Amino acid sequence: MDVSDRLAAEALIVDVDGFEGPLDLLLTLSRTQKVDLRQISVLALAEQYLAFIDKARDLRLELAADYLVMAAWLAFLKSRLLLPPDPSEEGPSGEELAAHLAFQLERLSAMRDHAAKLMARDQLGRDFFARGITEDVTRTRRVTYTATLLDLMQGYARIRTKDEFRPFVMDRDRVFTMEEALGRMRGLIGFAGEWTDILSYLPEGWEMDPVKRRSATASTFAASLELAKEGKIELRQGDVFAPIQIRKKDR
Amino acid sequence: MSEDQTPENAGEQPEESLFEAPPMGEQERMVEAILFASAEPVTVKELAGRMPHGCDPAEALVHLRKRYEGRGVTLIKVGDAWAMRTAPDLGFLMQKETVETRKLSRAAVETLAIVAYHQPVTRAEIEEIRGVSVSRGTVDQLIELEWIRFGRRRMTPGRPVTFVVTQDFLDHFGLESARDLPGLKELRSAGLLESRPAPSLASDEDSEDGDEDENQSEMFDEA
Amino acid sequence: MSEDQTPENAGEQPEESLFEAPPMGEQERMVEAILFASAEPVTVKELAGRMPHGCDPAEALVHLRKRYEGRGVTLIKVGDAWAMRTAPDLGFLMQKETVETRKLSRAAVETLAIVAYHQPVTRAEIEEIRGVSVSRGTVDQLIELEWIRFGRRRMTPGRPVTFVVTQDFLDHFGLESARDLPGLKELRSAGLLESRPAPSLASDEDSEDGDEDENQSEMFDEA
Repeated sequence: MDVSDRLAAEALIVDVDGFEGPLDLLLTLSRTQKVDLRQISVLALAEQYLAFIDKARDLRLELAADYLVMAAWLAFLKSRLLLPPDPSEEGPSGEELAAHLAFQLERLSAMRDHAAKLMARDQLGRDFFARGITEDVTRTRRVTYTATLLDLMQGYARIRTKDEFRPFVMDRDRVFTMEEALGRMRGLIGFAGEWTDILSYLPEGWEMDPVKRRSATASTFAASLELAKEGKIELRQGDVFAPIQIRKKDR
Repeated sequence: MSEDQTPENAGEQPEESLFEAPPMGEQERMVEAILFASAEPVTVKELAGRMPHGCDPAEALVHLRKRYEGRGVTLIKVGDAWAMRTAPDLGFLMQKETVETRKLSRAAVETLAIVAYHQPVTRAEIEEIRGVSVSRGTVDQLIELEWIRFGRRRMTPGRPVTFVVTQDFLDHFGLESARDLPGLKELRSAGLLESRPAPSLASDEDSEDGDEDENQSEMFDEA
Repeated sequence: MSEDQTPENAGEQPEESLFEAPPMGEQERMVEAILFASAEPVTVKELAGRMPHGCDPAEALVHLRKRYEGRGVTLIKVGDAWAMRTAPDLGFLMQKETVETRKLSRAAVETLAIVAYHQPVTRAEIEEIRGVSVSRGTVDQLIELEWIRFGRRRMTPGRPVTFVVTQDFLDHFGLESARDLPGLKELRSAGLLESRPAPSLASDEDSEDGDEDENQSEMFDEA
């Protein structure tokens, strides 16, 4: 390594942090060769780099691991480039490795140049401008609702199906259930020794209103059938539409 | 262009004499670019301040205004400032109407169905049939859709309003009249009504739409 | 206009059949108004969506572009969209409008250029080119600026994500497409955009190289 190389390396040693990695450092070092990157002497570059690393170590600068890895690799490359090729050795030749390094440097350099070209272009908001007063598109949203005849009919069917259960849930006040009739008749039947019209068993207040009367009649009739089945009463009807009579059945 | 500069003016603004003002075509371009990019209307004075010395933005504005006559964009004066705006007749392009189709809610469908089958029907009757109260929004929505409208007031205490379906309703659902709506029997035979006969009650759920009491008494009559 | 309408058509597509497309001069005005009103580039499809049925915005754009040639405001193409922008030579008038942009770091500028010229490119490839790891902040900054975005995953082991430049990037740098990047052709013919694999060493000299090799094989697959 000659004096000028050393001087160049010294000038660079000021701030290792200023480099963005070993490739960047190599690219900067390569500039001292003042040749096209395709003609660069990778051997000389490797030596420059190794000198730089040595110097940095002398100054006890902390070097990131990748700088040292690169140094090791370049030392290896250097040995390959200097020694005559060993035919028994496998892998790429020193020249191939050197060519790839040169390619990497050229590519990095090219990307730098083109990054600069890109940034030198006219830029929006700096050299050319968009409309200052934009008129926003007002978005009006109109919602239309759809329903088909089928929806309509199904909706109606749903309600009407619900209606069928209403007497049990909603209209209890006007329905005299069979359970109620049974309860009432079980209490009264003990006193019914003689044939009595079942209509006399209708609860109080259910005789006048036709709706209530019908409900109470039906449930009382049903209850009497139930009691007859249990063998508690006897049933008789003189004729079609004649009054139905019941009496207590004595065991 | 510089010929019309009077020496007095030149004396006041020394830069003027150093450079010739750009040709009017260029000045017009400048005014155009400034008005385009500016977030606010720009006064002539401000234009002059931003353009090279010796420019005559007032004249450039006259040319520019003429150039934009009848275009999609026009040059307008706002107070003593100038701005570019899209032509008023093209305002419709600045609106984007998105039509969204939604399915009518279940409450609305049911309310609509009740009006259709029972019209004229009061709100109280709708509530009685549905078994739940009808929200104002549901009725309003159906009125807005022009599927139901107010009918005659019922001649009962409180004279409640009734609802009936509209011609729009019939058109939308492809019906000649509300009487064409299928009855419950038809609904069932079409498989639209799940057959769920109430236990121990007579089978005539299909009794057409009378009121509830009638239905019940009918059922008992047949029992 | 409506005489030749068959009822069927009228029912199906009222807009299309009821009105003829406006004359081209009108369409040009419409495109002009829409582009003028928007700061963002507008695609032909969007234009067509906002203009009346039957319009041909692509043709209107050709006319409009010609009309604005050499004006203070010009019509430019950005990707598959169009925008109005002030002529770059008049930038000096716009100090007031200039937006101070955060200065990009050297790493960010280089990363941006690498994405633009090599896209789609993986993070490993960017690192291979720069010879240094890419910090998360750098990529985040470029994504935040909406100049780069994630592209498709590379179909190689590990399925790494790729980065590509955005329409905003093209818009910002006044590029019609990424093909118009300065010096792209030269870079390509010089072979500098190829991903050339490092000659692999027979033995693992150091473990760090192991990663490197993998990255390169990805680039290999691309080539």
